[in-house]
Amino acid sequence: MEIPYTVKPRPDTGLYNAKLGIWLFLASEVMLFGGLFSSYILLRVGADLWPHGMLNIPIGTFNTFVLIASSVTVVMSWASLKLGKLDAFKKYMALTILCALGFLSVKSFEYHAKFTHYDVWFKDAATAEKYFKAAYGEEKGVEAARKLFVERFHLHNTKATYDANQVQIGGHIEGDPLCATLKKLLAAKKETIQFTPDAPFGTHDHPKPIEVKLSDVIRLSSYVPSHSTYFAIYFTITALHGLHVLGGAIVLTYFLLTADKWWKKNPEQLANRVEVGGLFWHFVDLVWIFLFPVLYLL
Amino acid sequence: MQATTSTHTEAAHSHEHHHDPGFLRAYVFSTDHKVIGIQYGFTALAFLLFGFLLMMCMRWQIAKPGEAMPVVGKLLESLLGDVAKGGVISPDLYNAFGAMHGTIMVFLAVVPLAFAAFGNYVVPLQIGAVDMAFPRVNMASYQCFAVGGVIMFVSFFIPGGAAQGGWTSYSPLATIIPTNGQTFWLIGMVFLITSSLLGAVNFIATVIQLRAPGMTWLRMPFFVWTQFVTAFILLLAFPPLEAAGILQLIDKVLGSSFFIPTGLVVSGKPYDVSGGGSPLLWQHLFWFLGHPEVYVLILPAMGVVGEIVACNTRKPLWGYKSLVYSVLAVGFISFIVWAHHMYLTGMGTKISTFFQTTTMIISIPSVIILTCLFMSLWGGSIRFNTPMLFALAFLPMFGIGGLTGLPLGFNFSDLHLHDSYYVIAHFHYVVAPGTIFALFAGVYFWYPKMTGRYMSETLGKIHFWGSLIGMNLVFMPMFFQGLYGMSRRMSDGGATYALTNTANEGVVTAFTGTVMKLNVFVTHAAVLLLIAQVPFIINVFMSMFNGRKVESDNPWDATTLDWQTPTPPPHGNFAKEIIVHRGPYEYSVPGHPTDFTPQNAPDPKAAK
Amino acid sequence: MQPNPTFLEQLQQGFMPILASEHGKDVDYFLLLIHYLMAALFVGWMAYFLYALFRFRKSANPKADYVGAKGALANNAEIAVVIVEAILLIAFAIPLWAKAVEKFPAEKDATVLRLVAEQFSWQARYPGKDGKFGAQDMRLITDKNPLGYIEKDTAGADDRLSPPKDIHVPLVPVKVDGKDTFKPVIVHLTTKDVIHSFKVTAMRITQDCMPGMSIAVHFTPTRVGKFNITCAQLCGNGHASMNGLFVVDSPEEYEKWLAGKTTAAGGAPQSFE
Amino acid sequence: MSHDHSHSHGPGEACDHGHDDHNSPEYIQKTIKKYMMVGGILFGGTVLTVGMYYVHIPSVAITIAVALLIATIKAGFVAGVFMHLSDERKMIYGVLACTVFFLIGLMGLTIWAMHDFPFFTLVGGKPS
Ligand code: HEA
Ligand code: HEA
Ligand code: CUA
Ligand SMILES: [Cu+2]
Repeated sequence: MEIPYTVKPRPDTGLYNAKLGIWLFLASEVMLFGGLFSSYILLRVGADLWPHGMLNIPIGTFNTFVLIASSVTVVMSWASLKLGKLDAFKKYMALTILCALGFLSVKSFEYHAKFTHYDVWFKDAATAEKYFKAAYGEEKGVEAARKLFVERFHLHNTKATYDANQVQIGGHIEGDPLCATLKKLLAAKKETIQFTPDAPFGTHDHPKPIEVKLSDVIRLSSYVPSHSTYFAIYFTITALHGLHVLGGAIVLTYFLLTADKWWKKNPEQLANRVEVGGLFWHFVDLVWIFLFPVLYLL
Repeated sequence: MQATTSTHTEAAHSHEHHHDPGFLRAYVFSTDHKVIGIQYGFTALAFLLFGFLLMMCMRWQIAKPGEAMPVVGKLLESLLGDVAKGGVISPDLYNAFGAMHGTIMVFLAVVPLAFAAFGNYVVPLQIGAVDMAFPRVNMASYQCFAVGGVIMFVSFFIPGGAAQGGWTSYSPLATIIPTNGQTFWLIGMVFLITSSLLGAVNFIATVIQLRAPGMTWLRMPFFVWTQFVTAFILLLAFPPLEAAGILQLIDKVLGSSFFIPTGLVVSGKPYDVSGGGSPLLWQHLFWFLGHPEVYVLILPAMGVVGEIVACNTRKPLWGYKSLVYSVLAVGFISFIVWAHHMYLTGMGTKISTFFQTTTMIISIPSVIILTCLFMSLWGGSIRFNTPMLFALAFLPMFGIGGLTGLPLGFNFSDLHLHDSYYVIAHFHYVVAPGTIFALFAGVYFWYPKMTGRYMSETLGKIHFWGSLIGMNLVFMPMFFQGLYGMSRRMSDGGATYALTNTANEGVVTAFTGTVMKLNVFVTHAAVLLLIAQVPFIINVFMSMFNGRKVESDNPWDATTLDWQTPTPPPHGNFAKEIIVHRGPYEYSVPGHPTDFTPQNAPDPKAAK
Repeated sequence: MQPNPTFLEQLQQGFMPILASEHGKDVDYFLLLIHYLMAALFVGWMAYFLYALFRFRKSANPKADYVGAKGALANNAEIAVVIVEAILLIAFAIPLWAKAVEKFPAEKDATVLRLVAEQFSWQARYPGKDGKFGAQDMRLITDKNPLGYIEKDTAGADDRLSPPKDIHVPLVPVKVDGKDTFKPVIVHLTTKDVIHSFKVTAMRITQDCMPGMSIAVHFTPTRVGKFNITCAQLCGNGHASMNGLFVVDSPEEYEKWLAGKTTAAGGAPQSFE
Repeated sequence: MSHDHSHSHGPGEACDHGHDDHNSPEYIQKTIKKYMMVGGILFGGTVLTVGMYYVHIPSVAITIAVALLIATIKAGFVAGVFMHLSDERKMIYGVLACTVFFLIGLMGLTIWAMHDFPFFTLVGGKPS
């Protein structure tokens, strides 16, 4: 005996099995991302300092557009099937998959940029001051560093205050190493590093590289999860989302490749599969719609 | 009955048309819900025994702190190395066994047995479906479970051993312990959770979509209802734990600080992480699953008991509708009581009042369920076979466990009882003589359907009385120990606090001889309990070959659809199309020739 | 001090450890009430259960009754449970909690100490005459400065440090609203590393020590004596041995004990012996 | 959860929606227009949110509220139109209603619990 309602809907529920299945699965996904969003809120509310503007907004916006476009194309590919246009389906589906790949490659460039960008914390306020002056100039140096710090954490908006003990300087290490840490650098018998500080607030010109003695440093971290809870939650949620994009793309590719076969065998079932895959795809888009403002803008 | 035997031969006949799928397809990579159910069942039983054996090692150490374990100690030393030096279970090993006992019992034994095994085998049969809605997802679910189980099992043998942070894995402890056990635990959990989620999707879809014609919601057997609600709990409560597990994994592997606050000093050195996290966040996410999870452990058990009680009292379940609504209510409320595990983390008064209130509210549907089951006995014609004995014993045992949840549910009394053996006794009464008895009952009950043979009644009764006495001797004394202030998770069984410890001279609350003697007593009782399982193991395996053959497809004269199939049910389950005409428990219907009217028996009035 | 009571004697005192705090009386009373309720339900249902099993066994009742029990008994039992639970909650649990746990005494009227848990020990800091604790910074922790006190802070100059695992408080009789009682104790709990839990069974008090937080508890000791501090939260392989002594002294003995303790933050902790 | 179906129909009986209309080419043609429109709205919403960031509204609270509002509206369109939720079967509404209930429980109660926490935290090891 065959399992019923795999293609045709069951009359009293009006659903075919897979459609109910995917919605149940999405319900659990809602709880998964809900748990992560709750964590985000609690970490953020509990934090004294929560950074701001750490991500590249134009790139993020671009990726948002890419995902939205892919949502439109995937629903169009389903509609094409319903209209009996297999070729249009293929075209739209291919576009969707292209969008997915585009999204992922942009995301990996973003990730790479973070892994090679560093913050350095100095052992005390006096030492920090010395390096600020070296980086941004004798007179304006401290002020410029302070400004960067205040802007990053929106200090004018929080109860927390500028704490010279906590100040850090951001920038690149010579040779752009990936995910270096103080421990790794010391293990490589380094005593100093060439460090290119970030441009002062509101400009785009990097100052000249300065030489930083590692013995003056108490902490050095690239923008990886261990850098701060902000980056930790950013990477966790976006990576999980990225995995969903990847998984979705694989499934949609499979639908595209086997479309001819299914079209001959059972066009309605093909349409159902695409609908179900599309539901998942829209959900991934929907998550991003929240992620983008929450992580990039707020 | 003649009718059913004839379907039997019919099925045997139609069976010949099936081509032989080969051993691997038939038993290892099967997509048949019955095979998957049996796979789950055996794996889960093996883990159940394994979890018990871990506990026996721990019980030895509790009774004889610092002494080498006879025989087994040597074995542990050769397998695990220094943590069991000289056959003594070190505190590290004790903690690892404790964490794994909890994890294995909950996630690898009871959930797979109660939900996945019985659910898989019985639910499609009871609703008249040919299989699960998504057979391949079903297979994937078992495979994820197996992988998770292997990861958990392997973690015992890695350097440093298995996870040591308790089954609750509270951060920062779980993160700070330098060994890799916790990493394995977390990865294993991600697999187990994924497995449960796949299973849950499948169960819900099956119940909604594949009910046979005429099987309306309120004609579903109580067991199906409990499984349905359990699946919903799993579907919606597990993902936040999965999220938490991922976060803790990242804390552990990539050095982030989701659950680690600023400014920790470990072993005299500042703990080198960014900080800024919150250990309470873990607890919230854990218990958001953790509490609904305990209902995942109990609801299917209640379902099994309901089926067996109805069948062996030969009368309808009393208050079927109240049972169904209570189960639904438990399902909903179980999501908003979780912080009663966190009363003493310093939470505010408003929030603890809220959670106390919801905790009291959730006990009400439990009371209703138990009451209905008790009242079902009235007016019955009770047959005391082995499944029924276990099902009956479930009732007072769950009652004791549930009732002792009440003092824990008020924060004022939890002030004294929190994290003591009182808690241990409370929940073991629910899960061990409660759930496990129900599961035993289920095994004895459905065994004839699965194999075509009965299990031995004699061995069954020895197993029952040994287990009933053993369980009570094990867990009852723990209430007293808990009241006296004995804390849980103590690798020396509280010897540090005993009067015999010279450092405690003159300490008025040091443990007296009685408290310490109870430790030894409990351990002896646990040995008795272990011995009482031997007849069961023999019974399970021997009866497959020389158990008494069933004389019909419906050996217990039951009404539900699972008994209206050939024995054992073939691929596709039913010999002919099933149409349901009535509710699930039409026993002793006045005027009916037999004392049971199967759900699919044609309506006598319509026949006229 | 306490002879070794038999199981029976312990049963008679409710198998509870010696009671030594004011609110503990309420805890014990409340526990007793709940257990009465539980016992009543248990005995009632068991009697019914055994009777039903006996009366309706197959040999005595070969033909089952389709309808079975008629409602009233069960419904009444359910309603009774609900009412009793509601009473326990509203009339006892919530107000008792509010009275015993929420309302803190003023710090000036209490013995105040800051208790720091770590793997696997307890150590307390007393604020001294000025009643003020010196400022603290976890980053300064060394062997010599186990609690990370900032030496420059003058408020900490007269603070005193207990030896590890040996915490004392005085039993000072006072009058509150004309009633004879004792001076309450306020304990500020913190931990250096993982979660621990401060449990003194004689005081009927348990409180987790959460990393990154300082949580206060208060209680009023009512008798002198040496009591055990138990760590009630799994905290690593030394969890079982993370005990400590909570000693309630007469005021004179307390002063004597305190006088011998180091003051400066830099003072090495005295060893236990 | 689903008791609204307590007297469910057997298969073969009429279902609660005129299902066939939804599959007719005319209907699909109409929906395609809708999809394009929603695509446009989503683009517009994104532009609006990003624009707001560059304008820099002084109040953080308002920024967050508006950004989340726009995101919710966008999500509503995706779910309602792309995922056909505006026109779905009761069963799925039931599942989603449960999910929303539990999600609110999870988020609401944890956040409330954290806020009802009477004790201060140690920042950088110092009581703040
Ligand atoms: C299946 C498992 C299960 C079940 C069903 C329950 C049910 C309940 N539990 Fe339990 N609980 C656990 C498993 C379970 N629990 C576990 C595993 C822990 C420890 C976790 C850990 O820390 O490791 C725990 C811990 C735990 C705590 C935390 C204690 C602490 O750490 O300090 C609390 C506090 O509120 C609690 C309360 C309750 C309540 C009020 C119920 C209620 O739902 C009970 C309702 C039932 C009744 C009220 C019975 C009604 C019966 C009758 C009226 C008839 C009586 C008849 C006879 C006796 C013949 N439980
Ligand atoms: C479902 C859950 C479950 C079950 C069933 C059990 C069962 C048992 N548990 Fe467990 N226990 C926990 C869950 C469970 N436990 C948890 C969550 C903890 C807390 C862990 C922590 O602190 O983190 C705990 C802790 C715990 C402790 C406290 C340890 C401590 O705090 O230091 C103790 C002490 O005695 C204990 C004892 C027992 C005993 C004697 C049994 C017995 O009842 C076991 C009985 C077992 C059987 C009767 C098995 C029979 C099966 C077979 C014979 C299989 C046959 C096989 C085939 C046919 C193939 N348990
Ligand atoms: Cu400290 Cu347990
Ligand atoms: Cu609970």
